[in-house]
Amino acid sequence: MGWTRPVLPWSFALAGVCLVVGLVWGFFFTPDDFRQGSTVKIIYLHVPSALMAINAWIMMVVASLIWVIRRHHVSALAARAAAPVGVVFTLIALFTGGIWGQPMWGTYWAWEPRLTSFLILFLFYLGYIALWEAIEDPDTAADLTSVLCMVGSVFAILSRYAVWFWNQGLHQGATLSLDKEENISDVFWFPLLVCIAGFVLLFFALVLMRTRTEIRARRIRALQARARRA
Amino acid sequence: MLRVRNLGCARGGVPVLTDVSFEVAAGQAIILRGPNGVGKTTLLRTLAGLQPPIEGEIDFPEEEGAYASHADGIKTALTVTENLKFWADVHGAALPATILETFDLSDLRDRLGGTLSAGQKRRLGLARLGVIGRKVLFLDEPTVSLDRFSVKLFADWLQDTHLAAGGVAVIATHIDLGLAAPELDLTPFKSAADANGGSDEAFL
Amino acid sequence: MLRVRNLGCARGGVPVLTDVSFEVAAGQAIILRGPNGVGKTTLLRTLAGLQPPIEGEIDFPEEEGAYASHADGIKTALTVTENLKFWADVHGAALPATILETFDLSDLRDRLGGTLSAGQKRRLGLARLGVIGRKVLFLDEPTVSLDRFSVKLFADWLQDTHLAAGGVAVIATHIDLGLAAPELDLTPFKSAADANGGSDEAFL
Amino acid sequence: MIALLLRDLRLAFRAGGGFGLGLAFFLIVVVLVPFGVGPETELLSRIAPGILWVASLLAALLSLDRIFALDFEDGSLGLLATSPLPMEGAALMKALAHWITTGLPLTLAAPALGFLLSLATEAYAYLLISLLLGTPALSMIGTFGAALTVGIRRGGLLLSLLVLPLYVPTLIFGAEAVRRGAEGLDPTGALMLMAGITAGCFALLPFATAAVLRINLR
Amino acid sequence: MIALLLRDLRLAFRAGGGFGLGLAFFLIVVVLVPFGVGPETELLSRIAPGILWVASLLAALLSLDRIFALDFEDGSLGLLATSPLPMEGAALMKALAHWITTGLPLTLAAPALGFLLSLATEAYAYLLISLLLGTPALSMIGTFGAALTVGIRRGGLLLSLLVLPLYVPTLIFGAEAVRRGAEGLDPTGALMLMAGITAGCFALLPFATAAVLRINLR
Amino acid sequence: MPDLGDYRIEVLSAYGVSLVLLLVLVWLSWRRYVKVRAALEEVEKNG
Ligand code: HEM
Ligand SMILES: Nc1ncnc2c1ncn2[C@@H]1O[C@H](COP(=O)(O)OP(=O)(O)OP(=O)(O)O)[C@@H](O)[C@H]1O
Ligand SMILES: Nc1ncnc2c1ncn2[C@@H]1O[C@H](COP(=O)(O)OP(=O)(O)OP(=O)(O)O)[C@@H](O)[C@H]1O
Ligand SMILES: [Mg+2]
Ligand SMILES: [Mg+2]
Repeated sequence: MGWTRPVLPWSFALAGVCLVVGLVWGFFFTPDDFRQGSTVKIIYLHVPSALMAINAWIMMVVASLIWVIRRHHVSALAARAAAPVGVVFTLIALFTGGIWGQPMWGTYWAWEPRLTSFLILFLFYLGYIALWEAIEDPDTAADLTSVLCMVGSVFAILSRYAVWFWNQGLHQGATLSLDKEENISDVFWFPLLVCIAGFVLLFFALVLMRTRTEIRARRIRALQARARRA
Repeated sequence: MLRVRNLGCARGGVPVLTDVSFEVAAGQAIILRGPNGVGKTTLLRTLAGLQPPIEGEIDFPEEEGAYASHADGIKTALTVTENLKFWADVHGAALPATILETFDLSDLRDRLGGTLSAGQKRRLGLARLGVIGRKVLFLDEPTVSLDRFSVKLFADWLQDTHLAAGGVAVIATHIDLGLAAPELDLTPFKSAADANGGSDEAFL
Repeated sequence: MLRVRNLGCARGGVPVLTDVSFEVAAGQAIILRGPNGVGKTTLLRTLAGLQPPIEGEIDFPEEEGAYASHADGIKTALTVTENLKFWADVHGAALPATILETFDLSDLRDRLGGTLSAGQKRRLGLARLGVIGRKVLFLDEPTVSLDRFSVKLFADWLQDTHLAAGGVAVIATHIDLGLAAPELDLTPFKSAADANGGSDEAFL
Repeated sequence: MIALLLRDLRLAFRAGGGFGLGLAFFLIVVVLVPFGVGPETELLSRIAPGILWVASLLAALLSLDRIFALDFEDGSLGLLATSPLPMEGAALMKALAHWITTGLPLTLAAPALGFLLSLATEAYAYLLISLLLGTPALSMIGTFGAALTVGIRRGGLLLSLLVLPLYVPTLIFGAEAVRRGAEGLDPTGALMLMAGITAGCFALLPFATAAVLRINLR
Repeated sequence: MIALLLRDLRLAFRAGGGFGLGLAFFLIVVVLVPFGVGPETELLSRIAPGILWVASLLAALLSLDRIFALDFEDGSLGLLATSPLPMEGAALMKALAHWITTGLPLTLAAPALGFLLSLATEAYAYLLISLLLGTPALSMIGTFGAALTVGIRRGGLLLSLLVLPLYVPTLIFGAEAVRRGAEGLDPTGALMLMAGITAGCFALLPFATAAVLRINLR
Repeated sequence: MPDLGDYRIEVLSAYGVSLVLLLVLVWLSWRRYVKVRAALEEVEKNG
């Protein structure tokens, strides 16, 4: 864990800066959207968190794969460390989205595909964490959660399409989609980018810190086990 | 028939035994001794392939090992015969005609597993070994709660049937089976407190 | 202290033992012998009041009996100390300072129950008896999977602590505890096939 | 007696003790229903009270088998029976522990889930009250059921069969109270009746439970 | 391999094996719902497809923990692992046994219960077909979940928490098919997709299950 | 402070809740980080 020590404070600082700049910029210095009014400001929290919620899970899948193939302990612990962060991001996305729904759709919650698929993602996070908590032996837990994570991803994707099939919804199109006509003007664009950067960095920093914690906790466990037999 | 070289095994991520080596020739048995908690069960589970060793090698003919412990897979809702029949089928073997006599289960033939006394259950568990026809047996305290007579019964079966047919047995027990077999005390192989290996090694 | 007169007991609706009578004076122990399935467990459970006798009477001081068998109520998710503490609390007793030493559990003090070896678990189960401070103990194969040393440990505790303090113990076992106590072989009391009593009686 | 309660709570909070799982299950069932019946808000809000109650009932149900089965398997129950602790007390403590680890969290989480089913605003208060009054009854009845099936290995399913019918009255009054609340009618009647049921359960069932346990330990 | 299937079936039919319990649970849940949401037939018939599917899903769920836990506790699973039987085969057989004892009866009983919820007449055929296609997937997925939690004593609740999210696609397509049937739309699309899921599950999950079992037996 | 129009509550609560959630997460992670680090030093000192 050598290299992470110096990186940790910097990434936190950078994340903080980006978030403050992006959010302040977005909140105070952007005009209201002509049709969404002031609620467009929610986008600066909503989109980044939503994106990172998904990316956190993807990162967990990758880490799980590394663990299963290379049996590299740190990656397993990193996956474990990332889960709670992913949960919080998912919650933020759900919450801001829900609140956004009030002015947009006149309801705090609508069973709209993307909302719903995030709800499902949330459930997957819950199950994943619960499984980690439930198993005594850390290596067994790592193996089992890895398998769950991979199988779960497949079903998460399936669910996403199922949900579309179930209810063709009223959600916004993708912001960052590279389609020709910019569907969101630069005024909103740049602060949004800064916020996204901020969330990415925050995620990175948090996972670093939590992984270090997990490693240390595991080391304590090992040392105590050894001490017990001495 | 069974050769173990510099075997090390761990339990709960902690190395328990290191550098265990022994050989058992066909028709031979070996008895594992050692105080409670020295690692007999762990060693047997490792030999049987239920858990991976942390070092060293184990070799015996493929598909010939069988592990038996307190939990001997008896279905309380199946009769004695049904229990045995099932294991015979799984191993693609036929039920030896004499097996019930050998383990003194004839009168209990149609009893449900759940209605057996501790020792009767144990006998049923041991009879399983006579059914599956595996050559290399790993037995963890096979005679728990057996009376003297049954212990003798079991020892005789092992001697005259299993070993006589060129089988091998590794037995962990605290009592005297009255079996002419070399003993291996595991105490000297106990891992040092700072021994490495085990899943925690990466963190030490 | 414990008096049993013409006791008969059944298991699964079938009479198992009839007309068992014996007495145990304070400070005495008695050892039940008999082949597997003769009814030791059944008798002990009946004495402990876990099942009703079909005839005869049992008397010993109220609230003084304690039954211990293979299933010794160890919570895998609690540490050794927590396990003992709980039983002490339930019986409104304090945890004797020396109990851990007595049963050689000091090093395992903070281990989770689930991570103990067979014998270590057993020792913990026996330590419970030292905690609850009951005078009349009914022990079903208390030394299963204990090594010689631990068996001695237990026998000594029984002799020097429990019995010395005027306790009583009825012990079913197949091995020799090295305990100076009278033995009672249950074989002669085995119920005849046509013995009546038992829940099916009304239909015979 | 308190020792037993504390131990059960500690066990519940330990890794693998399954605290909070009931909550998660509650959430999931509530989420599944719309997948079944379809996304129309108006329809969902109509069935919301019923679904919320049925779901919390099922969540309580699924955690029942832990009440006694573990203690039975490892022999603790038999030892408790021969201990000075009165069985009635033990039964009561078990029910209490179950309520604290299941019923209480459910009650507190229910309103949040009411959102998902777009429950009528007026109904939230009554949802909370009815659950607060009702879940203890669910725990106590469930404890009785668990005692009945304790001898049976993996009797979880049988347990639910025995218990669900016993849950019907509580369910009816609970859901009714919330529905009336949602429609702006006066739910006190239903609430009263439910409170009555709960009181009755706690007055009588501990004895029945103790008796059943003694029989099962034979 | 067939021996394992036969044994599991026999055990299920023996007393305490819990055959038909799933069915009864299904029945009870379906009966409870009207108590919760109120008796209006029009409302009930609208939610009928969803409720029937959710109920059968829960019924399947509740019998999952029996799949491996019993064998794990009495050591059979470890012995099977060291037997010539490939773990994958064992997993498949387990899933099959579970389906025969749970999914199949559910499927056959569902129409009768559709009656209770006054399901639209056109929907019965699709209810039957969708369940017939869907329940095997439920069993297979459930077997995987059961394997994950086999090491955990009384992991029933955790099991459901892990499995229910995996059930979502099956549920959606199943209920959707029935609903479309009820509304006279064309449900083949949903049915196709569901059949696909089922096929996929049986092709892949046995391997995952076997792997997980080996890990848990360590 | 920009005028948020009639959706003031929504927007503000969105920001409020999200930031609170983030801060709680960071705080918890940090606290556990410090705790565990201390515990490890403790163990290493003794062992
Ligand atoms: C409650 C849960 C919700 C979740 C999980 C969610 C999820 C997402 C995700 C993942 C994105 C990123 C899409 C992308 O940029 O690639 C997004 C964007 C967006 N969402 Fe949501 N959403 C939710 C609710 C809402 C609601 C209620 C509204 C109300 C209008 C909304 C409006 C938007 C908008 C405007 C964008 C940005 C895309 C654009 O500006 O065109 N979302 N949402
Ligand atoms: N549920 C039951 N139904 C019918 N018979 C039973 C039942 N349980 C036990 N038995 C029989 O009752 C007899 C006494 O059983 P018990 O367990 O008391 O024997 P035991 O002396 O303890 O034997 P062991 O030394 O093997 O423990 C045995 O023959 C047993 O087969
Ligand atoms: N899950 C675990 N975590 C940590 N240590 C464990 C775990 N399980 C067992 N141990 C320890 O590993 C050691 C070996 O256990 P094992 O069961 O192999 O001993 P054993 O020789 O079989 O003892 P016995 O004769 O009592 O059966 C014991 O000291 C035990 O405390
Ligand atoms: Mg052992
Ligand atoms: Mg016995």
